[in-house]
Amino acid sequence: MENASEEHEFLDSEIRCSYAWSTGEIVGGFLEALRDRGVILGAECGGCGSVFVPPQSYCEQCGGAMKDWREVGPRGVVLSWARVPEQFEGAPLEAPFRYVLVRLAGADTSMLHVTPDDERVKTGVTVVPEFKERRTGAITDIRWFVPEEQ
Amino acid sequence: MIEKAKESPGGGPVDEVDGELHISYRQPYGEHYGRFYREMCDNKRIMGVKCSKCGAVLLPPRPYCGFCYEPADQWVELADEGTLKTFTTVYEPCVGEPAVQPYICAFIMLDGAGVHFPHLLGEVDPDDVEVGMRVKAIWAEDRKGTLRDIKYFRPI
Amino acid sequence: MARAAAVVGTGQTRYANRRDDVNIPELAREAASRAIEDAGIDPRDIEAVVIGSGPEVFEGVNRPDLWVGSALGQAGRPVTRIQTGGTSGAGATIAAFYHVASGLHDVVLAVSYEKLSDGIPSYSFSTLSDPFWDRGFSSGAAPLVGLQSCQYLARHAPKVREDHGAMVAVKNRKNAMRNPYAQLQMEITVDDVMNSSPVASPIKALDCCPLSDGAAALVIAEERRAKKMASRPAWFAGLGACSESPYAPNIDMAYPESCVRAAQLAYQMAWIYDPVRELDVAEIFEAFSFQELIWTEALGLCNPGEGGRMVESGVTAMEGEFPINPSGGVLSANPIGASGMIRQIEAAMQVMGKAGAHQLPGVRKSLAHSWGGVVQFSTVTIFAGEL
Amino acid sequence: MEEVAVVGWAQTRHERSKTGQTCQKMLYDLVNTALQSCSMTIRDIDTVIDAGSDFLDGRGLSNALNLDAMGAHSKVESKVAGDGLEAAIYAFMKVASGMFSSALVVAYGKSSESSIRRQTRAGAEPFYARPLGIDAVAAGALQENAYLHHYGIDTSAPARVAVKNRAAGTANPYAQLRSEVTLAEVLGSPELVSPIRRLEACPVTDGACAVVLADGPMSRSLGVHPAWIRGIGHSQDAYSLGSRELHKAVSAKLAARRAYDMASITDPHSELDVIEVSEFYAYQELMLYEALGLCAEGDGALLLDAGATAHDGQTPVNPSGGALCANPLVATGLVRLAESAAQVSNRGGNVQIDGARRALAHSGGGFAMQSAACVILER
Repeated sequence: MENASEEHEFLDSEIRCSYAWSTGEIVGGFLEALRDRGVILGAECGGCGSVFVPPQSYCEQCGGAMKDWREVGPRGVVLSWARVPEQFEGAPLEAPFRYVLVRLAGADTSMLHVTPDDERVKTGVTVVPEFKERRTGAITDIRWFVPEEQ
Repeated sequence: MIEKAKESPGGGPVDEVDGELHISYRQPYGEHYGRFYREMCDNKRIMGVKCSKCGAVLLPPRPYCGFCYEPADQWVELADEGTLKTFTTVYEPCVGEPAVQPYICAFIMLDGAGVHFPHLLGEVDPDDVEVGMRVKAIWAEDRKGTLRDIKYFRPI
Repeated sequence: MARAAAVVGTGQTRYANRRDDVNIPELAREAASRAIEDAGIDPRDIEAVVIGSGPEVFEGVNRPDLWVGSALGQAGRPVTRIQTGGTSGAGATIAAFYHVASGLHDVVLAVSYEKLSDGIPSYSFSTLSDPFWDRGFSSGAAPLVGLQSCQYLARHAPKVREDHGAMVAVKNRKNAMRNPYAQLQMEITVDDVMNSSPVASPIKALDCCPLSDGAAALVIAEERRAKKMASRPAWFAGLGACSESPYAPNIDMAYPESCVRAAQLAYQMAWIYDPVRELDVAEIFEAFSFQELIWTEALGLCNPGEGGRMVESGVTAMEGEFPINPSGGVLSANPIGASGMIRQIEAAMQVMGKAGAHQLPGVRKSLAHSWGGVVQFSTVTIFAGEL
Repeated sequence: MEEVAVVGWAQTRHERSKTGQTCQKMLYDLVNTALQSCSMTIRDIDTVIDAGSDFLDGRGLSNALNLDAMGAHSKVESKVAGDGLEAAIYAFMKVASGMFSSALVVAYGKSSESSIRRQTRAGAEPFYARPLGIDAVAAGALQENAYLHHYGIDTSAPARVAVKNRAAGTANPYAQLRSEVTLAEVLGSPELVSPIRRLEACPVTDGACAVVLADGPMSRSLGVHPAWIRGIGHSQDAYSLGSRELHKAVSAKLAARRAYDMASITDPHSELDVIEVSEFYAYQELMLYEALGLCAEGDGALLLDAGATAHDGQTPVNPSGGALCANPLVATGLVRLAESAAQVSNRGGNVQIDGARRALAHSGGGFAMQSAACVILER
């Protein structure tokens, strides 16, 4: 076409929306205990007896409903880890840091969280949580887990 | 259901968690949208494509016929006027709303087209709009290659 | 030929503008548990799960089936998600039917939900349109259906009038008073509707469905199991689905081909020749009042242009010859991704004799309808009390 | 249950970015090619099942804008919001029910148009996972470490999967990555999230796949070798990484077991001639060997090192190069089905395994292989 511009190659668009996700009783109770008391709560399944940390109101394995709160931890054992070398938007910490799956004392499941990029953070090592001073009722009220000092 | 976790003073329940989702996209116009908008922008022309088999003239233009699945390979120029087929006067704010409320959204059958063209009506009181009326495009001076290169259609 | 299959249990949640007592998986679980309980089976009898929910942007979670599926007590089972906008719930039921009809599974759970209050529905709707084409024009459901309703009224004036829409709103809101799950239960007049604030002409505030949080579920079983599980299962007698153009301006919204075709397919399968005589009740997806008139015609329950007469004469009232939406319809609750399944559940409950205070006498065959997208998706399901 | 076969298919050439081409044009050309491959026209298709992802599409209702491009106008159509192989399973059910003679399955993903890591982060639930920024790579890395540690496997074993699959991909004309890599290159490539290295992860891909299914009478009438569907299996594991046995691909194991039962397969290693899996990260292929029953748990690396899964091995896995050579998200599993169908109908071209009669196609979904589907094809 004459005078056809060279533009119109790409269109920039986005999906951008804010959300307010209802937590429900169990998730809400867990986050509230983190915020207000600095403790980590698990919930015991009324079906199979497993203690879930962090808890949902339902058992992901047997389908049962939770019947009781259990205070767990604060110590836990690292079941797996992964090292994040580079920063990304929305990262919970400055990279490098590590993701960990931690089985807290008294729990039957493990909890996803983060640790500093510490060589000692490996499978089998014992870690403890450090809580933030100002807590808002979020999983990140636990700043991170750190290896327990011998 | 199990007992609620012990509440401490001052906290209140954590009954929701807030967050935002943001994903950006960069998508190609491709040949058809590219040419359609260049024609709008550069030549104030509305172009459709014609099906090689059933003869339907399609908007938005695409490389195939939406109805009979044959290639639609012939470009045709459509009039920038046509007949109003349906409209709605919108009073509620909408995301990406095209104008201050109330504004009038319309489907217009452009002369020469086989399907409706979506746009806005202007220079008319909502009470005076009637299905079947003839309307004409009012082109924007500053055109960028979007459907907004037409400001709106107004009654002839 | 396909194996026979029937709905043997149904479950619904309370519908509300915001269910702040449960999170998304819990909402789905609530409905699923009730359906399983209603079917009187053990959760482990379920062999597969189909989930239906609307656009991901509504709740902001990608692949929500992976999260929600985990709440249903079905670890290790197959889980499939159908997402076709407003027809998602009905589409999930239809997919669950084929799980059974194919012979691959005997007992299948279909669950649908929407938790619209977690997000911003008006924003989410705007993302349904093509960013290259009409995103930013007529964004939102009400303007879209405003265009549809105006097209319809213009085509059939003066036989169909604006107050015919109001009559639908009055009728369905009144019916909802007998439905314990309904979100909006109100006694209103035609004048109330006509005088309510304008939204997108000819649609006014009382012509609109509410926005809802809610979930629905049903259990489908093959013939032998179905007969054991329910004294009067709701047999799938007819199914139809049809999709058409991506673009609303390419669709005859006043008489959409997808709806006409879906109905034809369902009637063919169910050997129905004269639907309004052979069916006893219909549950129709009227997100806005005028749509009940449009769908009534497209479903062949009356001739084009006769929709107004149907409601005005009382034919479609609870006591009429052909009741439509005895549950109160979508005008009384609209958790979008679930609404199509809710229509199926209500239609099935009528056949099963389990509709409670809004049960109609002697229902032998019922119809459920849904639409989605920019009116390009339609489904029709017909249930029968006997095989 | 009616017999059902895969009779036609097509895939795009998979690329990092299909710049300048809309999804609509890509799908229109693709579907026409698939129909031509089995001498059908769109009018011969009774139902269309497509797979898509809203967030990948950038539209509130994915696929809706592509309905007529996919040939679904005025047809019985539905969308499965998962991998295309799950859509194929739904299509199978519709044909097996006897209510449809033919079905078209379409899946596509244009990952170049947005950020894939943001997409997968949006798959994290909002309470416990999303605030931590976890994405598919990080979840995979946690699984890889759990797996390697549990069985005491050397971290170079996954790298050897990458070497095998990248070498295979050089013969595949549709693959995005068609160059060999050495073990040293893989081990020396940068860490994405350790232990996953860049060359052990699938690439970002634009592409699509379409498959045509037909019932027995129609399949036999087309003049092509039908690839009969003999087994179907599908499974979803728990969502939370911490409540799963992360060192096992539990869902794949259950899916495969169901498919084997249906196909009466008792010894997959000797009864399957070729396998195509969706290994988004190299370690997953090792776990899948075990889950699919090719070897005992923990022996995946031994099987690999014995050459059993190489092109000339007893049960070649991913002769196409697999997801490590092209990962058109949403279509990845359906590509496995198309590749498997090509193998058993002796239309595999450069990647053909001689005498292949029975094949398995696998798809995975979610963080760390939470869900899986398997389809078994037979000549």
